[in-house]
Amino acid sequence: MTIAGTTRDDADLLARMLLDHQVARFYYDEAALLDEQRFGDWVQLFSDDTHYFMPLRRTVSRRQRDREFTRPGEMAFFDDTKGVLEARVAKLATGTAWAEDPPSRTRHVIANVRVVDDRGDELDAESNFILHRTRLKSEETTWVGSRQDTLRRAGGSFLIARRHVHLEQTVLLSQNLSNFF
Amino acid sequence: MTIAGTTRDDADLLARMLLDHQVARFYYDEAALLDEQRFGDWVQLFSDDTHYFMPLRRTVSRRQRDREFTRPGEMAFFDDTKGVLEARVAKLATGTAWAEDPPSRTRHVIANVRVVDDRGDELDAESNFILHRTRLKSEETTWVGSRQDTLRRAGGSFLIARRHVHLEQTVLLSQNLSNFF
Amino acid sequence: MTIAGTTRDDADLLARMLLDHQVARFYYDEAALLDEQRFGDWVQLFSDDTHYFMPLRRTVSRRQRDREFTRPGEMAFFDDTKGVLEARVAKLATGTAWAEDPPSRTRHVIANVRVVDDRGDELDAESNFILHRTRLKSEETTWVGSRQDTLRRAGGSFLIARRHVHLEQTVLLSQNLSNFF
Amino acid sequence: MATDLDSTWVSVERGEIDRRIFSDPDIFEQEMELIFGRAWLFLCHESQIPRPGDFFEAPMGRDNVLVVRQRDGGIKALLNTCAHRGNAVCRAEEGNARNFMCTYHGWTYDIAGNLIGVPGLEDLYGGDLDPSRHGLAQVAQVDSHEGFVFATMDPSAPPLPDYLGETGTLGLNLIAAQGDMEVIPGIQKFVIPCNWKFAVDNLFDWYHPQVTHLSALQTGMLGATPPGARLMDSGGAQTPDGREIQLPGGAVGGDVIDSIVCLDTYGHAIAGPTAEAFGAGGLFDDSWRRTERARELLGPVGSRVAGHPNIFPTLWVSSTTQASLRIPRGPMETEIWWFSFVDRDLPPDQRAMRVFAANHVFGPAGLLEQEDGENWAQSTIQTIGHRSRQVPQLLRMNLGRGKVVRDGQSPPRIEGTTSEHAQLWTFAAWSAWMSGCGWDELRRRTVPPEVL
Amino acid sequence: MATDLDSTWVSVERGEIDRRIFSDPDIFEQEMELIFGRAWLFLCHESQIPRPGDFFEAPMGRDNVLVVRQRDGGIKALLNTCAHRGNAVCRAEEGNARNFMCTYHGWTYDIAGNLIGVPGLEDLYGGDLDPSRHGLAQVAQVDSHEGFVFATMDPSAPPLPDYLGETGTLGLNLIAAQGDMEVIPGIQKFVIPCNWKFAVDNLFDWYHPQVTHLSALQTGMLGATPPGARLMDSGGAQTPDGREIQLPGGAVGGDVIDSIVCLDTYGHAIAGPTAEAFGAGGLFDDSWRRTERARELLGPVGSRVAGHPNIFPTLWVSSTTQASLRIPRGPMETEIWWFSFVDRDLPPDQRAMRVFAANHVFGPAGLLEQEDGENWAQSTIQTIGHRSRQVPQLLRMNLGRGKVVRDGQSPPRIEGTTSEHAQLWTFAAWSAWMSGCGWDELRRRTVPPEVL
Amino acid sequence: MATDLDSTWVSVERGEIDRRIFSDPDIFEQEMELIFGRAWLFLCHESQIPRPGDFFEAPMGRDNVLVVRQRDGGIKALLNTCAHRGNAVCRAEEGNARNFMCTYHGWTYDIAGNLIGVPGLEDLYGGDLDPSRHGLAQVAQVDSHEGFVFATMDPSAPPLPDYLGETGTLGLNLIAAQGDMEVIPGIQKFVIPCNWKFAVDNLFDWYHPQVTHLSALQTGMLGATPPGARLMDSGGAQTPDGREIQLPGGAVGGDVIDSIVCLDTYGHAIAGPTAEAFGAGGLFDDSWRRTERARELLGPVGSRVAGHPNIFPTLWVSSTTQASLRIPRGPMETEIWWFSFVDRDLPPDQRAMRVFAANHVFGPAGLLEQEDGENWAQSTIQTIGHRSRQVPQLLRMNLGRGKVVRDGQSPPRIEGTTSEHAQLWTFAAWSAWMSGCGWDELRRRTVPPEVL
Ligand code: FES
Ligand code: FES
Ligand code: FES
Ligand SMILES: [Fe+3]
Ligand SMILES: [Fe+3]
Ligand SMILES: [Fe+3]
Repeated sequence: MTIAGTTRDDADLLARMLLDHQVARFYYDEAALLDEQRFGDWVQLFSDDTHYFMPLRRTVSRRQRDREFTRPGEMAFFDDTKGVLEARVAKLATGTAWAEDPPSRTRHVIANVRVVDDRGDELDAESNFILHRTRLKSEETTWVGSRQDTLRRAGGSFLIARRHVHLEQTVLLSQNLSNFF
Repeated sequence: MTIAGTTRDDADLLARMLLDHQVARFYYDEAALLDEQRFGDWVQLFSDDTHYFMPLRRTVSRRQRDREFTRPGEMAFFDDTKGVLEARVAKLATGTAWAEDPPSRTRHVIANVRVVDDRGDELDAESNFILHRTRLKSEETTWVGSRQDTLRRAGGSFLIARRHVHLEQTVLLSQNLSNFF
Repeated sequence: MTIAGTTRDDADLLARMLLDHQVARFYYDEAALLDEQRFGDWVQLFSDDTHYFMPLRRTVSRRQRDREFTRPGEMAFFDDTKGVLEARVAKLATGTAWAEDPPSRTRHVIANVRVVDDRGDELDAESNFILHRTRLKSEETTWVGSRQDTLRRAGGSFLIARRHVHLEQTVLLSQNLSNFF
Repeated sequence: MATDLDSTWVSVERGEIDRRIFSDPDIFEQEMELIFGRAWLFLCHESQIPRPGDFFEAPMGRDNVLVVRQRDGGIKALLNTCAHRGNAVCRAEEGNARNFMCTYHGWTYDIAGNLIGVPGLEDLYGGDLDPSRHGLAQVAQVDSHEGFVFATMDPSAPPLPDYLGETGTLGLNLIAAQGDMEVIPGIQKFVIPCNWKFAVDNLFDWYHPQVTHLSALQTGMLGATPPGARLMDSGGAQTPDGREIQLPGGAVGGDVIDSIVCLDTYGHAIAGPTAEAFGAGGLFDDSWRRTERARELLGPVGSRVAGHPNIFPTLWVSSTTQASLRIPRGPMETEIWWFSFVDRDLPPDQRAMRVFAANHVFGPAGLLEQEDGENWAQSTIQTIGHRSRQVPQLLRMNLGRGKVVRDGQSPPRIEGTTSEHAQLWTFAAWSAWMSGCGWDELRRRTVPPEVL
Repeated sequence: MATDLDSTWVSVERGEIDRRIFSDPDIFEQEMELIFGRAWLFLCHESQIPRPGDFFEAPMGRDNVLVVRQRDGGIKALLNTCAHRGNAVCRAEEGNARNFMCTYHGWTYDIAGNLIGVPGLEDLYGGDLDPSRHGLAQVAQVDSHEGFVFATMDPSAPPLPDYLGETGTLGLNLIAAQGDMEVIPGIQKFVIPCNWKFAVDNLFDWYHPQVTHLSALQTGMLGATPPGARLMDSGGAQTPDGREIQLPGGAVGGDVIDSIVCLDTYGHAIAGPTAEAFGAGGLFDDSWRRTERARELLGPVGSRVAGHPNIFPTLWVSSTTQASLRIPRGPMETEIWWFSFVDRDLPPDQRAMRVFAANHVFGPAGLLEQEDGENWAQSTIQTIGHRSRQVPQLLRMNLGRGKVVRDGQSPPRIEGTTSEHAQLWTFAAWSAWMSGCGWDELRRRTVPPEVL
Repeated sequence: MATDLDSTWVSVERGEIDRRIFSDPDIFEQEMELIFGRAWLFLCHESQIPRPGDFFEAPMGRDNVLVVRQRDGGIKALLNTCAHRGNAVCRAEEGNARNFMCTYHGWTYDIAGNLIGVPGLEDLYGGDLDPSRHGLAQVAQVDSHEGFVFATMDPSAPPLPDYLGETGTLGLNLIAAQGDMEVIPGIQKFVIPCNWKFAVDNLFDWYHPQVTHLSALQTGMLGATPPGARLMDSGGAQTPDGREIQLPGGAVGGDVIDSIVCLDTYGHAIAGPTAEAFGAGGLFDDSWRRTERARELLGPVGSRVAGHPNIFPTLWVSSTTQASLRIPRGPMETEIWWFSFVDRDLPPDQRAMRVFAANHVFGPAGLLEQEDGENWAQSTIQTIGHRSRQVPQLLRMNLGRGKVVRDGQSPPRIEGTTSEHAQLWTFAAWSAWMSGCGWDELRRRTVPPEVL
């Protein structure tokens, strides 16, 4: 079939657009869960074999850029299995996680969502984010970075089978990372 | 009909995507009106019975989160009818609104646009925003937050029948709110 | 043809959405080239007759807003031909561009993408951006602004035939503009 | 007398203020100690904390104080800092607490500030730590007037009624007299990059609205002009585009108005139009002035006062049923808090009107206040220039023509038209405070003169 | 003796600290000179820079130092500032350099800091600039112990072994003894808005985890509780919602534990549970304690120490094979760096376990450390209030009950249960440093008393 | 003579500068008073404000000054602060004003700064405010040379021509002589986190481009190399990856060039290549040097000068028809402003070429200047280290070999090759200014020596 006045290219474009949009919408819904502090629902978006990884970043010379990020097996800010993510969520639910009481206020701005590879059962998607956090009277933190995800198709939606988060900062200008990316 | 190689699900997805996109584009066009200082055109995007509301936000313990936002009938930053919005616009047009002369420069970044409920004649949409304002030589303010809107279908486009704006800050780190969200 | 339960309007909307999306995706891919420091590939997105222009901005009274931006032929931050852009890219590739070694880390957040005019062979698109740059240990810069582009259709994609970048700041709160917008 | 009122910084005789006081960091440090370390400061209104355990955090200089309703209905002001290592024991702005547990080591204080819990009191401290000696530090004195809660860090400060004196009392009563007042939920808080004294000075300033707030007045949302008023001369003033300025008229729009200024000990003052001059209608209703209660509380003159009181140093009591704190955060940074009041007994529609007025006149998005901050910020910045700060600030309006009336019907007052007497008085008192003199001398030095 | 240990700021007798020292800018400036300009400071571990030209930038006060591996295997510490106009000669945090070329005029220094290149040396300087006199400034003294590299800006400082003394040496050996240790690639760096001394004080603080880290303990991810331990009395502590606090138990969860505190010259100290009390399992393995090497390096008592050493002023050596620097950036800003160690010879699965533990216990996203910064930040902020800062900080736990044992089997030590002796000792030594006295007197004044 | 030129901070004899002067806040405060409160400072060019009422806001230290074209064609410099309460009377950077109305109370000033409007002058001030005494404060002296407008806050400062002297005059004439010069619309403004003196020092620095701007030179966009020039010795300099540095050659690329340095009273100086050495072509045209007007204005030597003048303290007049202000904003923050000039009579294509050059050489996105800020910022930061700041800055190139020629054909000058004489002279004069001595002694102390 063709859409009136459209070509096969348009149909391909449409298919790609549908996928980009579906992933973007998935991310927007995910962000809403986080900003509404529905962490229990959020963690269920991850596959049981997921890997949630935020490497350390170093300021290195152009010649040695291969050393910019740490790798799995080295130090990281996050290097979590599903179990660790669930523990983090459980911790927040204890009612004794003082650093998050009063709760910090977060706003996830998700942008530049791109599906970069579609392998059928799984696809790779990249996105940029601005995570804005305010705490107490007037503490403000902004984290900027990108995410490289592997999403696994599941029941009309996705499971996050892999998430690599890259922050732009090297020295972290905030006292903790008690939020999710 | 089906798009080649697509299913009924795809058609539903396509319909939802069309709606999300239509709303997003509406917001981008709205943002352009504001950043181009076309306030007279902007205010016409609101229905005559609209309610433009920005509650105060308080830092409260997790136990008392129900007290985080003030409610209509309590204090707020904005609690406006169409008439008040029009008065604000008129005020800016007097040529004697000194705080906006020289005009502040604004940039509305609208993100995470999601239609969350479609009731046919009206729909509810949520979005995140970053409103960046610069004034005079080098005064810079960034407001981050979210909007919960009710949009009413009208003539192929929408009227904003309700807008609730949530800022992330509790203590407002800026000397005034002479801009629109 | 019509999509089940859709109208001619929907078909037009769909076509417009396809175009908006195609342009947005083009911008996201462009941003990725920049943030991955693939400047050689990036500069090839511009037409040979392109004009890359970032005027100066001045704080002026509302009465004299026509004097806010400088015009071509006056001073500017960028007023480049394809040749100059290539020279900038070549400069970064020399290995002796000290200001970019260690390389700065950039993240282009592209938002509010809107096709505002379609002339067939060329179209005009507007977008907002947040360009976040970190350098060395903890130097952080955020540039916010908008881009008015003319895109030329070419081989299923686009060439940037004209890009006007408007920054929000008047006094530039950063020591250099060694990055691209 | 000038010898008493004049100082390095303030010349009452010439009506001049040295601009350095608006940005000098050392002066700010002294203010923290000599003014905010000694004066009675407004904390909140009792209606904000009705039930036992209800608390509200308020600033006193750079100290953070928890105002807490006690089980016996009393109110205590506790420093929000743990006796062990100093951690804050409460991080919420307001709420209800069963107790205050420090998140560092778990020391627990009851709502009266008593230390009631110390993990390992026996096992680790071996019982030789005496909890009764390590409760939360209490503010030296706390008292309230008509529900307005004040406190001072200085044990030797005079009692609140003496401190408030006639003028301070009248100022608070101008709200109290309006009915059974309560605070509408929600305190607006925002920051202006200006010195706190510009924000205080401005509350007496009935000379600025006609110009500063011209655009707001032009929207017509701020009520009608009383008939028969006379517009002041424009004195040649022109807008930037060169046209003679058109003052809209009205009590805040350029009319020549009958005004009452009260001056009093410790630097309290009131300034602004008479009720008749101010008029009513629009967003503002003044029927309450004619109630029994009002006449009683305010007296014959007081019930005619429609101007703005300042309880020295930083509490603006606006006759439009709002009160604003001007909180110094730094030499060039001030935090503004707005408390809005309403009579509990008002019918819903009138209550709604009050809330509407409170939300749309002042505050950062208020039609009026949007313009104010810019003037104060620019006035502050221009005091750091080596040359600019040598230009004295002028407070000369009606200087020397203010005869201070003492007829027992009101606090010492000056009747006349708009003046800058109240501002000048505030700065004169400010320099007395900054001299660091004792309370008796301070009181003596802040007795208003015969003529100002 | 009190005469020696007490000071304006610290009363050892009363166990009180004056809060001003946690935010006063002048005191911070003095610390930069009197402490960070003289003390031996940890820079990095040799395993981070194995090959010639490998470098790592480390802070010494406000100076930036390049630690560089030399061709002869030695290590040099060079100031990262060009001898010509002062530009930094290296902008990377770490890497490998063939030389350091200044990007301003091209002066080039070899990895030993010698000036080997000056464009126009003949043609412009006409040969009368002597390169040998203008190399990169070298830090006065550099030395290392078991791979831990230290340096001091003071040429007259005692040699590193003397400076470390018994306690410092034992502290470092607690990591060294675990095997052939190397740093796992990646130094976590983050900033906390607190005074550096709160971050140091806390490392000795075995009284806070049970409450501060309650939520982390409740996740059960931090290992099991050793059997037979006794939970301390809650002393009436209640959570903010009014329920008696439930301490989870375990060495860090509220058990009354056997503890060893070492105190030593120059302010070094160790505090925490015995190995038996701390237990093992879960994330923590202590089989290494029973190795030949450990017994040798640590001695009979040392091998029982599971507490936390601090090498004065700012190196926390955590017995969980991590080390943390508390870097002062300003009176109210501290940068935290985490170095994580692992035995090169561990099998992959055990190595992976170590990395997992290092990534999930401490650091900004660590299950434990998330909560810490907030307490320190709030404790710091509350010291700027004019009234709040008059409340002394209390370090009274077991004060006066700590008998200092000197039996030659370990550094001077106090055995008992959890106390605040090590913190108090750190502040006592801090005031000796701040007196500006010479090294001999400093040593004399920091000899531990008989009883603390 | 050294006694005159040497100071605590600067040793002319050793060619050493104490680094503290680049970040010490107290020194910065003194600079605001002793230098920026007294010196003639560049404000703008007359062509920017051709019509009556045209204004341009310029900084003088921390004062904001409105430069306004008068109806009689004259120019006034008015402080942008209202005589009433100090509010800024103009918030735009530039434009055309019919008058300046203060937005606070409406006081209105004409473009000459006279107070022409006071709302309620009669009705509120009762006529006893004398407007003629409350105009906008005027800068003490304003004057211009060839369209360059300067002003000083010091009434006792010598007239502009005397202040400029031979060297300042020549400096300005190097642009004036190029034709009927006007400013191209648009002043580039940006901020660099460095001390202003690094930005000034750098303008004389013909030693840095070959390295700092190597990448820009390698793009070949900056014009050709004059034939027959000799490349300086690399002196062993190597790039970070260990290869001998390849200087590209050319006047800014490492050639050994004939250079002229002018030194003069009050600290003005010029330094750089001769016109022959600098060459022409590419972006730079120097045909104007051979015009009648140029020879007349510049004289036989002046017309050979292709180097960079600095009008003390902060006006860099670049021979490439641009001028740059280095505006101190704080000890470690400097704002850079670029003014770009073009000959009104140039044909469109040549004018376009000038604009192109102005847009692509300097400025934050300029091919050259991108690299500069980083060096200055890093050089500034390294002066706060307790140890680093003890390393003196070196200005030794050709020190002691500069014979000062006084042959009446030019200002006192040194001919030779690239040197650091001009920088050293600037710092020597800087310490004379900072001594706070009077104008006569200042002049005497800044007479160039026989040899430098
Ligand atoms: S600081 Fe509050 S319990 Fe220790
Ligand atoms: S500053 Fe390093 S070479 Fe000149
Ligand atoms: S401050 Fe300018 S008119 Fe009052
Ligand atoms: Fe006002
Ligand atoms: Fe902890
Ligand atoms: Fe340069």
